[in-house]
Amino acid sequence: MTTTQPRTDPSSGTSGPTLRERWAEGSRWWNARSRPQQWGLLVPVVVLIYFLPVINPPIITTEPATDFSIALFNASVFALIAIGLNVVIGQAGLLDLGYVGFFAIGAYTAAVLSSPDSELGVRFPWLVIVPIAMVITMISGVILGTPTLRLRGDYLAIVTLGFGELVRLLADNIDPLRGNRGFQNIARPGGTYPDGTPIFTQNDAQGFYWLSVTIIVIVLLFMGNLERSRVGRAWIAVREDEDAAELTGVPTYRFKIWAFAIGAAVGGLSGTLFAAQVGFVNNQRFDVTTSILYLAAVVLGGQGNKVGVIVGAFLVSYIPDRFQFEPEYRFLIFGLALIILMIFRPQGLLGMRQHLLTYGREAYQRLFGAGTGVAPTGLTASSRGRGDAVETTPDDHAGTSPRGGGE
Amino acid sequence: MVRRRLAAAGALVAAAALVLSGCANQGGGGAAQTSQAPAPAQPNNAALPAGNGQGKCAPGTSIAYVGTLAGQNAALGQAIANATELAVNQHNQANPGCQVTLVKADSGGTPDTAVGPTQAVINNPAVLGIVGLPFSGESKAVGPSLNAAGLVNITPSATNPGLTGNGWTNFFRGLGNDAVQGPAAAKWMKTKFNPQSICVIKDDSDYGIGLANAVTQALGPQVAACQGNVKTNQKEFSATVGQVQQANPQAIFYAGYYTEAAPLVQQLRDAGVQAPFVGPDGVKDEQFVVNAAGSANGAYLTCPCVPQEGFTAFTQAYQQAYGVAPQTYSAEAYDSATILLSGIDKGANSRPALLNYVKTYNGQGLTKKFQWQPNGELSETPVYVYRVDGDKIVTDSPIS
Amino acid sequence: MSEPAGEGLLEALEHMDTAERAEHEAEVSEKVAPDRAFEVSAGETLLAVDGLTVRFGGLTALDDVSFDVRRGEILGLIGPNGAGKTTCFNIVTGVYRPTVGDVRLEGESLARMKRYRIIRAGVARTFQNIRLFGAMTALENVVVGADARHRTSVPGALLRLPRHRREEREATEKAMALLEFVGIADRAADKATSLPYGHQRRLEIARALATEPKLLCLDEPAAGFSAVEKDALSELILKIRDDGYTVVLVEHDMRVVLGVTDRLVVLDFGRKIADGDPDSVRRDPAVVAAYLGGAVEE
Amino acid sequence: MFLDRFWANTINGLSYGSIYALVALGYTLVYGVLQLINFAHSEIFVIGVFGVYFTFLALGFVPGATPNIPIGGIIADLVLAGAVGMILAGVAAVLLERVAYRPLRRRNAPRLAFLITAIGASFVIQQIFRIFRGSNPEGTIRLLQPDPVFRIFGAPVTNLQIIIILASFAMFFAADGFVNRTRLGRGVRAVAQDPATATLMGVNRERVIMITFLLGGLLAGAAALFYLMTIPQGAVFNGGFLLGIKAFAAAVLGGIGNLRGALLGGLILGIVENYGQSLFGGDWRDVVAFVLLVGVLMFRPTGILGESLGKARV
Repeated sequence: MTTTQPRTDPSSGTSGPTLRERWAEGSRWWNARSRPQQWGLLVPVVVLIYFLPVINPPIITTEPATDFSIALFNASVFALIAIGLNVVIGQAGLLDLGYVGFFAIGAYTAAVLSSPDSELGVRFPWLVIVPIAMVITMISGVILGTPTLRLRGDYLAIVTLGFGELVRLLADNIDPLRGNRGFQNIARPGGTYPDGTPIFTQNDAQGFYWLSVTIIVIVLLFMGNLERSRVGRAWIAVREDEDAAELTGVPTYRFKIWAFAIGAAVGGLSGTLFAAQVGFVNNQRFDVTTSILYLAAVVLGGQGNKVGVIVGAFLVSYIPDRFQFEPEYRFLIFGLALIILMIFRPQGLLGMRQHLLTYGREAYQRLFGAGTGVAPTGLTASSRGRGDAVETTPDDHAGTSPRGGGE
Repeated sequence: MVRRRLAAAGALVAAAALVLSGCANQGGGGAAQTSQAPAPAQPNNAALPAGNGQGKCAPGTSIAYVGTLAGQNAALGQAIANATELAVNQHNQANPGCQVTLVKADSGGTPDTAVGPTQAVINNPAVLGIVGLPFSGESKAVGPSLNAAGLVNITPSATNPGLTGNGWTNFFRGLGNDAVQGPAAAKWMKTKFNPQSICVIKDDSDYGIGLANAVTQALGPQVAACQGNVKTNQKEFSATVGQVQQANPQAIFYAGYYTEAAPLVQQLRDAGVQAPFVGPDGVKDEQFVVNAAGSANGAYLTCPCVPQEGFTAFTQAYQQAYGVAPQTYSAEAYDSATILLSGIDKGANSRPALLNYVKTYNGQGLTKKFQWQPNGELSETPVYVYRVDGDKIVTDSPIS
Repeated sequence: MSEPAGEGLLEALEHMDTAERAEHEAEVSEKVAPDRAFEVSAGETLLAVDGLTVRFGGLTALDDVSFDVRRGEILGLIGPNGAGKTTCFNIVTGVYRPTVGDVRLEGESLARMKRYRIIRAGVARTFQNIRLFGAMTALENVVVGADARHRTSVPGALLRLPRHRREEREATEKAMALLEFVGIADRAADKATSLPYGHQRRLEIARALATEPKLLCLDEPAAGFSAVEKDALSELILKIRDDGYTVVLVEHDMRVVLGVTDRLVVLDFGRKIADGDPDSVRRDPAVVAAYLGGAVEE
Repeated sequence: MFLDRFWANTINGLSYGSIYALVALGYTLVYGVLQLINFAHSEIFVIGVFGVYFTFLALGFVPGATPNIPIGGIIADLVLAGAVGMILAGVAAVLLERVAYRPLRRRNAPRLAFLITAIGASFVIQQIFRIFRGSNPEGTIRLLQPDPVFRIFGAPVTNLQIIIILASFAMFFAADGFVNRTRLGRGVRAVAQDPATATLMGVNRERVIMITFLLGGLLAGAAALFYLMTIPQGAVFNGGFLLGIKAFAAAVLGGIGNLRGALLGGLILGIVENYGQSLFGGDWRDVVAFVLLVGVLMFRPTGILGESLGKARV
């Protein structure tokens, strides 16, 4: 049904389409579909994801060692974090090594606003906590971003690493945050099954899993809108070449702050989800290693690819849980998996992939006729992301000091 | 030129590697325990896992150890898991009619990693009772779901008083809590040193903070004016040493675990601070003496645990099975497992039955007499003081 | 944008007759330069460079240079290597701030303006070595240029408000027209990195035009071109000027410069040594000396 | 309280700072040459620590009380243990580069992939030590009892501190001399500034990278000896992580890629950390370190002495 592009050479007949060509062909077909059609085709996949804990498939399940719905819930929270971090790293290209700070702020907000241990003595319902937590993390994202976003590349990474550590250490030392003792029975969303048992409990994480998958679908829709707009284009432009973006009229500083704020909000949201399910928050989990694990999920999945980072997040959260039965070796296996995966798929499993035009499909089809799709960028790592050898030396006239231009 | 140097380096490394591999076995290991002070002999009527050998139970009946195996402070969890396993093995050898299986779940030692494995154990219907969870933090996190499942659990080591304040009906503590050990230690220090000032230094764990508060209240504000804070995994304590030198106290009470207590006492002694060093049960461990590089000599250790020198049978069986002497809380874990196993032998084949059995249990274990109040606290909690003499921990006197 | 009738525009173009083609061309140029102020008063000053001095540490790259650019003309900025052409070009386009002196566009000083505001004020530029957004398609690159004029921000895009949709539609159509205008419409869907060198140069020009500039600055656009491509480029530059844009051209290739520019400013060692129409400047002894070396009368 | 302990804190800070500095040198060298944040360097340090510890065991020392052997014997044992620690750490660093980073460089992987591999490698090394040596710190073996040799303004300066500070400065000058004055050192600087051109000029890039990692590992091994002398309870699988991050902060503080910067950054971090600790209390030590880092970077991103070797990847 697809009309080949007028100028691509006909695929070589002899060896038959290689895997890469078949993948590109499939992607071209997929991209020719309109966005509602794409979502329509995805429904069966989403339904399967919803029922995963119920089916409890034999090999995949982590059952004897860890409860499968809890493992799935942890993976889904990880996926939500990865989507948020993907905005900062995958789209805007800002290397953030302290992202766990926002997750911690979200979790602590939920704890302080609802746990009986908190000195505020209030117990907000969970649905009220989520927007408050997102606003607080957005503000902290802007507070962190405003001074630091003048820095670029590795310097930004180092300052954000410092920020993440500071949040953890402050959680340790500020008495009201109760350091290691932490906060107990944090508010959970209400709602009961028809037979009266509460949906959202600590031991049965199925309800929570469905809630977080629903949130992921909503966040993906919003991210899709942002991607196909001036905002998404500005981010990719900043990632590809910040100076050229500025000199093409993109207010880079403002959009970098927006990227931080949105990433922080999603981080805060996943913090509240985590706090609600476990029902207990203390300072033990918010360290640099966790930040870098989030980074691993984004890089493993393929930076700049919303669906890819979900797959990456699932792997990073699932592998240690899956090898729970082998407690001695699970982190060793995890470390080896990271090294091996990076050697064979440095640009990530699914590679970069984004569509930046709301009416891109119609435009291409108006030019080339119906049924045209655009081969995804997934197959080619962006020029900017290449290793140091091929990096095009920046035009020395437009100096790229760490200070950079912008407001 | 470089090639030659690298070759030479390679040879040296090979030689060094040879030397090292020869002896990289499990070096060290404390000297065997030899009893010195007049410790009570192993109580002759102590219940043992073997029971009367007539135990009957359905195949597949199991009890579980839920606690850290590979995560933080894994050594503490390992000591409890080993003692539980030893009890189960001894029980199975003695009771052909009732083979109990031990399920081990690695909680990772932190609240959020404990939820998954604990839930898996709850979902495993064969498990009737749990020995665990070792730490107060993770116990707080999973307490509600264990209580909802009605699965009885006896913790051999979590001493935070708050755990029994949540109205859980299935939670039992196999040893005295901080609210018992704290005042007892304070009273003993007052009589022993008649101090104007004692420095109470605590780490940032549930255990440390809970115990420090109990001791500070018992000592009174002016005696315990000097307060110090350290962090878990902290290794350099010059600030705390400086604070102690400034206060020049008659004694120093450290509320925390031995991993931090050892370097602290060593740096205190190096800086010339000679005030007696007192630590709780978290510090009473072979490794404390070894890691303090000789500075632990003369330190006092309070512990709601009965001296282990008495029950040589358990110590030898543990040493023989695991090559290491039993550590803190091993004996308490052994007793807890024995109680669960004896319940199963007496026909408790369901969770409510075993829960009820433990609730009404009244018997003598290795470490103490086990009888619980409704909220899960032991009715009788002996507290002993031990002393580091050279490189061994010896019994000093009972103080409860 | 009506759903295409199955057959693409490009195929349709092949078998259009001249009337339909002319009408289509008009439609394209309407989109490319919609609201240009066409009443070109004779030589009214668009951009004024006034007493410009730039020092990098000890080095004085530009020394008290002044010239102006008149609306609707193509000004050539030439000089031997190291004369300060590119530094001057970078000051005008906001890459550097002047140490002394000022640059005014329609009377408004650009010296202290933020880079993206300078673009919004109406100055657009291309780069000596191409700096396109590699991971984007050609069409997306041009739409980024068009975004310079847009107001939509995160809330608008998140909820796809009417203004966002309108701006998106306009930008996509304008970008398609611009790709056709510079002659690379057939590569609209390809990644910028996969385009041949010549096309990438034209794409940069299209992206610059997308910001609806008053002044288009071209930084050695003919570098690396063959003779045929140079002629085509000159033709394009003239077409841009005829569409109402003012162009500043920094270029080494004298054949292109002389074939296209209305006026020349010559720089040497950071000082302006000549300013006038191409023929008189060519014969100016100072310029000849600057280029060919030999005694330079101070 | 703060003032009368000022000099004690300063000296203590200097001895700690020099340990940070030696580890920071490893980070700075690798970043200078490859623009790579080598997170696994803290585990190379841990390999050095275990190397020193096993040499003590091999020399017959048993964990527990501090033996009293004539000073000559102790110095010889310390030097041998230090040498083994340095060599093991050096070889491990080269192996790490060969196994984890080289395949990525061959495939021109994006720089984030290097970060993930680095964290993967640090997981692997940590877990190997945890599986074989358990998760508890090794028994304490201390050869040298610290006792004051002289006093500055009343603050005792122990023999331990003197040895560590002097030996670290000696190590630093050796490394600085190597990079700035030898032919190989020129190769390192050339590859740092412009790898492509350096290779054209006949510099064997792979060998320079190997030497950079080797040098970083040797220095980390030396730091390991001094660390184990100061904190005998330091031999544990995750002992290196926080120290590694702080040493990296010191490297950035001094100016990433700048050897003298790493030394200065390390000393400053050590001293300021001690001041902060005595001012605000023991548990504020790490907070002070990171506030200092973020503060300096905000106002002077290229660090105190500015970038050298290669430019930071911006």
